[in-house]
Amino acid sequence: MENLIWLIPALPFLGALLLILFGLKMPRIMVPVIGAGSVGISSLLTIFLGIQFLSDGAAMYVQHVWTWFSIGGFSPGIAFHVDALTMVFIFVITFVGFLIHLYSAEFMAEDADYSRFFASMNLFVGSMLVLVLADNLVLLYLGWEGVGLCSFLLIGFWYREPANGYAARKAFIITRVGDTAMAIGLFLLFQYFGTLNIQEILTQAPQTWSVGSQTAVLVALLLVGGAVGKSAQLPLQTWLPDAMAGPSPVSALIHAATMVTAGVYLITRTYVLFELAPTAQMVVAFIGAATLLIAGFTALTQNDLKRVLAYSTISQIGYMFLALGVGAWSAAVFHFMIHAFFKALLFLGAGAVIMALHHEHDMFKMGGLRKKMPVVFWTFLIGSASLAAVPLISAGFYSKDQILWLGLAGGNGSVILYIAALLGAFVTSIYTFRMVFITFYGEEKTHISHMPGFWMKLPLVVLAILSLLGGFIELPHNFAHFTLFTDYLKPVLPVIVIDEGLATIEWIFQIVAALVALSGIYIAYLFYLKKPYLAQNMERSKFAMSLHRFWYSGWGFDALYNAVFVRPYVYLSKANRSDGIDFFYTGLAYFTQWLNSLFTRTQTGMLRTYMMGVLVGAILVVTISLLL
Amino acid sequence: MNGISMEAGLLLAAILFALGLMGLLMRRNIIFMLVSVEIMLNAAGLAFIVAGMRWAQPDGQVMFIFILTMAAAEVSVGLALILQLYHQLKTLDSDAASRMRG
Amino acid sequence: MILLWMIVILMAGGVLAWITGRVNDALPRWISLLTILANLALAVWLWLAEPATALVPKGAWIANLSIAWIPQWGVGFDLALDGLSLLMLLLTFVLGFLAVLVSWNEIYTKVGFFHFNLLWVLAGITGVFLTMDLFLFYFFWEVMLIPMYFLIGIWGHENRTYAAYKFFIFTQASGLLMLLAILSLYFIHGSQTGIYTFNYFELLGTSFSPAMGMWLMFGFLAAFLVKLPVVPFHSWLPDAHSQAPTAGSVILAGLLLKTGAYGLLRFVLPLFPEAAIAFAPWAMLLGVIGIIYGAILAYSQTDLKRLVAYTSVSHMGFVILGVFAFNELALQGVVMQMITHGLSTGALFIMAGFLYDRIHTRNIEKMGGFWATAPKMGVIALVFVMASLGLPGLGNFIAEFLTLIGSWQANNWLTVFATIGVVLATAYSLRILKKVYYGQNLTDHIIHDLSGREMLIMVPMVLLILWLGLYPQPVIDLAKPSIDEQLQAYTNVPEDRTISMEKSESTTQPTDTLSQLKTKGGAYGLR
Amino acid sequence: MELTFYIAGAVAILATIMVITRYNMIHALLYLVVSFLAVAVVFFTLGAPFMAALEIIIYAGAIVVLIIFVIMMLNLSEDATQQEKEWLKPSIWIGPAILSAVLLAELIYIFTAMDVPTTATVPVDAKLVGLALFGPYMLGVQLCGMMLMAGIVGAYHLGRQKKKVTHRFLEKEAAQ
Repeated sequence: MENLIWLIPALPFLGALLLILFGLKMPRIMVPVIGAGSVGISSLLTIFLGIQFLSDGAAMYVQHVWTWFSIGGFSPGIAFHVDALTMVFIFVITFVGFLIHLYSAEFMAEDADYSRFFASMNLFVGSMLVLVLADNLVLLYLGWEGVGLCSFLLIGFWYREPANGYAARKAFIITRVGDTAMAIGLFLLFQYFGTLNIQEILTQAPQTWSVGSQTAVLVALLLVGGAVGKSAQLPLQTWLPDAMAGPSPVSALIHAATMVTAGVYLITRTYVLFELAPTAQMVVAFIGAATLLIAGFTALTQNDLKRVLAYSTISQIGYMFLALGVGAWSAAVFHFMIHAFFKALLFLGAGAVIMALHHEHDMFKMGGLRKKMPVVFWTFLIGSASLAAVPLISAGFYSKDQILWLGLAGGNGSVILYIAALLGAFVTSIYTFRMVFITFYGEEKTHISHMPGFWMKLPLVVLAILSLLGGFIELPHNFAHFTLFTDYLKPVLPVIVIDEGLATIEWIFQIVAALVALSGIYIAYLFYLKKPYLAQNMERSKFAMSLHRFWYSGWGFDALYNAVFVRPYVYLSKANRSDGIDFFYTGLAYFTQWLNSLFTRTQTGMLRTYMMGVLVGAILVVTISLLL
Repeated sequence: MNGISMEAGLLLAAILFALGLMGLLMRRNIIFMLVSVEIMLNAAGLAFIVAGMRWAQPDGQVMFIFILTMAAAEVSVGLALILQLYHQLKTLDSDAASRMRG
Repeated sequence: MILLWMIVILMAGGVLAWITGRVNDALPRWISLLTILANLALAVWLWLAEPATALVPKGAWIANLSIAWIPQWGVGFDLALDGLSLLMLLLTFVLGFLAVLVSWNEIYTKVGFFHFNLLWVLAGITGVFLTMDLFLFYFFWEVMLIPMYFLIGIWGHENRTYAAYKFFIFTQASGLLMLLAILSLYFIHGSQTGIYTFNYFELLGTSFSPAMGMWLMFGFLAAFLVKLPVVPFHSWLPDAHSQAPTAGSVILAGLLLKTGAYGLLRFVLPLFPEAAIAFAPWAMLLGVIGIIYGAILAYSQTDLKRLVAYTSVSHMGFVILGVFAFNELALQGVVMQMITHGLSTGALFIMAGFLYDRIHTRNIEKMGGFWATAPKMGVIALVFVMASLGLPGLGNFIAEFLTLIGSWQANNWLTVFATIGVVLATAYSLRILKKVYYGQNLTDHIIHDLSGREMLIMVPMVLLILWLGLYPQPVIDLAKPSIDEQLQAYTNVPEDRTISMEKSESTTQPTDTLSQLKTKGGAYGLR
Repeated sequence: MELTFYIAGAVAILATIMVITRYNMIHALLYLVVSFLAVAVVFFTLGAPFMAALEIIIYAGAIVVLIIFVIMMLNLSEDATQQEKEWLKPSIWIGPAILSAVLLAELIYIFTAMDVPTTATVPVDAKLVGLALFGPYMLGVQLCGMMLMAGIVGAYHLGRQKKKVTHRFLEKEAAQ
């Protein structure tokens, strides 16, 4: 089985290749068969691999397919490395990916570029698998950029709309900024270790650097640069909301479940470096905390259903970063998995709603869908409950509560982080249920045209079940000693040290978290369902209005970047369009012409003038040679 | 062996050369210009001969013979050109032939 | 001997094409196609036969040929082939092949003369890549210049005369400086050893005073940096590239620029190690300025070919950055960059040619939405746009990554700025895609998808760039011996330095007498 | 001998001055003959009698006669002398005269400032010259032959009187 690892990413690539080459000629029904089928087989392979992995107790599988290039001892390979961490990621990618492919088979059925869509999606799944399977950082970088490309292609999928093209370009360029930092990090790592093999670096790093060494901090920060770009964290978060221009399955797969969590994967994968660089780890935690708050408040004010979800994704990844920052590695990965389930579910549900309402994105033009689309409503509700971390019954509660708790009690935890996370949780439950109430309750405002069919409902239901039950594999310590997930990751990721003094009163914090989530839901209920005039009253005050505008614009980051980077650059480029340096050369040419016209005047045609010139020249030569 | 110093010979050559040059620049008549060129060539030949005598080598005289030949050829071609020029322009004014238009 | 044949075949094919062009338009096309294919076959055969010849203790050299040409002056007809040359030759013939195919439906006037020029440019380039005699090198350097001038000047676009002159004057003026340096090298070497020769191998060991070495290196650099081009000297390139016919642009971008890079590798590095080390930080700075300046200018161009031309400026910045990093990784990156840039930029120019064919404009403001009717073209354009922004999995990534990781070892800050250039590359590359293929088609033209001939051109390029991106090892192995050889002077630098310092003292003697000789011609001689 | 040299030199200088200042062309040419003869005497005093003979035969004889013939062919009127008078005004000749004087002064300075010990000249007889001419300078002699041939052909071609003007340099002027 471990010899077939290469097939897991290869199959989606093969699917993409087939679709690119023959997609326009093959019968339409074949397109989703190839597209979803290849990912499906991959996910089956992953499950078999997982079963074997769990049963034979090996620490890792490594498969070396071929040497990519080899120069003077530096030889990154096309080689795959599977351990417990990777297993989680490839499971989520292939399995959730497969479900989303199934969903898209119906969702995109009307689109003219059916095969292009599936080709890009397959290419994405392949690249994402390469990213997480790579055993060296160069190959990881390949996957990293590959998913960036696919994200670009899929955001700009409906390319006829210029805005989509801009959004796609923005996403690619902003993530590229982060990638650049990461690339520099790779150069630095190579300089110290002479290799970019992840495992070798992880074993050598503690011997080379002491804890808190400046180089280690620098490397870690550069890697964080890459991670914040890909995972849409502060300060590179602005691309993700615009990325919602892509079709909903794309948002579900790329911009919620998998690609945006690549940053989480990268940091987890190289956790040794972060343990050597506590400063960098601190930075990660605070980036996470700041992002989750900023994105949460922004989500409160959005009208576009998908933008709410986009900001909530940013916010949730902020939680993961916070967890990474405090050293709660497995908690971050756990939240990643649960988040993948419920956020994919929410996006797919949103997609179904949007499709039903003629591609209407504005929540305030929706409403009353509860009765009309029961399956979508209930699954969406389950997803929302998970997102808002409704206590006990939702998976989101278990994963988020763990982060909240460890944010306070973990080794690097602090009260500030805890309060930020708690405030975030409160805001999360408000905006989540604001979204639910506005979209599904109230009266119907737009006519429903298209009801989701079987292939769209199936993934919703499966994901809803996972969003409910996924949390029970990892329970809080004081419930029962049932920590399947942490135990499973123990060989790869160290277990976090918990402040023993606080451990006895953990139940207090759990109750606080539960109350916060429930009160958030109640406030949403109060403002948007029970007494809508409250919200309207609030909007009238001047302060609230400007605050609303500020939050609505995503805290002004877009405007800031436009003013500081984009516009000066474009201005500089436009101003120098005809290339200033060329003026020098044209000037030279004109100068030569001018000299020419000057010297032409000496050509009088008078013999005696010429002779005079010869004489003067002779005198000059003789004089000079006499003087020297 | 005689007592004439090289300086004296070269001085004579220089004076003749300068006079030829002056004539060349002063006159507008093209025949006078040709004559002045002859004077200059002659002066150059004189300088060669003086130098040859100084070192007791025949080379100076050889050079004079070459200059002589050259002067002869030059004069014949030059005069032919003057004839044509006069035929065309009806004047011997060198400034009249200042346009080079083919 | 096979090396001589390569050049002779091209030249003879050119003459034949010219002659038959008077009879028939199709004949020159077929003749050039077959000529180049024959050469390509020869080069591939050399490559495949290479493992056997590699065992010969000659080191890096796979084949060579040495015929006395003008023995009185020490000029020999010396050709030699090592891995680097072979790679460049393969690139030359592949791109030459494509250039003929591209002009198949584009050139209808003076077809014979066009192909004559095309083949002679290729012959000149082949010569430049093969020759091991500086005199001959200069000769071939000129041979590739003049036919190119005609290609631009006769078959170019609306502003062709200006572009052709500009190209000619820039390259010729810089070439003359190189000639000056070659001659000084010749005389210095001659006065030191008594052997007056232009032979590359003989001249390799020549040592100079530091100042002299610097000046001589600048002479060579002048030619190579203008050709490359490096930023203050780049302004001929956008004009020449945008005005040339498609085949001309492909050859200019794909091959002519590479001769500059090749010259840096082959001549500047081994001949002037001292001076190169002293100049390295400045050269790398020039490279970085080139990367960023080219990228900024590329962003705002509206002429598609001009845009691609500025991307060349940007990409060639990596070459000089890598060359002056003096380590194996960077040099492998440079070699890779030469090949992949040749392919990817060549392909982008060909795409621009295809678009010009269809809508008769190069202005991207007038394009848009072509994906709808030309998806194949879109996919291929996507591949090459991604190559140009350095997407991993395509050849350019390997090149840029190796160059940067190598130059990081030499200079951290400059590498950081060069890496930022990659972000700017993303901006301009995506702009091509967005302007041309995304959005709505605003023109009246319906853009047809690629024809069979066009696919025949593009598909091999896509395959090549993918192959170079996923399994570049054969290229790396082939280039390794020659790179090791070029780097020989740098492996034990401190030692070298002391030796040449001693030598430089002794070299002052002959130069002094030389300077006395010069003044003898003055008035003092009379006294 | 020395005295002869100085007298001949003085004559040559005076005669040359007269040449360049005459208004009448024939007068000037007569002075030119005197100048050439004087130079021939200088040659003789220097010990190069053969050269003196050549000077008289070719310069004073052939060349001057050739020029006189041409002047006769041109058939100049009295106006020509008048014309010369107008052309030779001080304002015209003063500039060249000064410049030439400067050059002359420099040449004289160079000759007199030489620190080479002044030794008297040594006569070289014609035999040695002949040997040199047909020995090391053989190529030069041949070239001279060719040049004379070219001169003759060129003079013939240029000097031909044609009914219609065909020379491309002058065609347009003639047409006006």
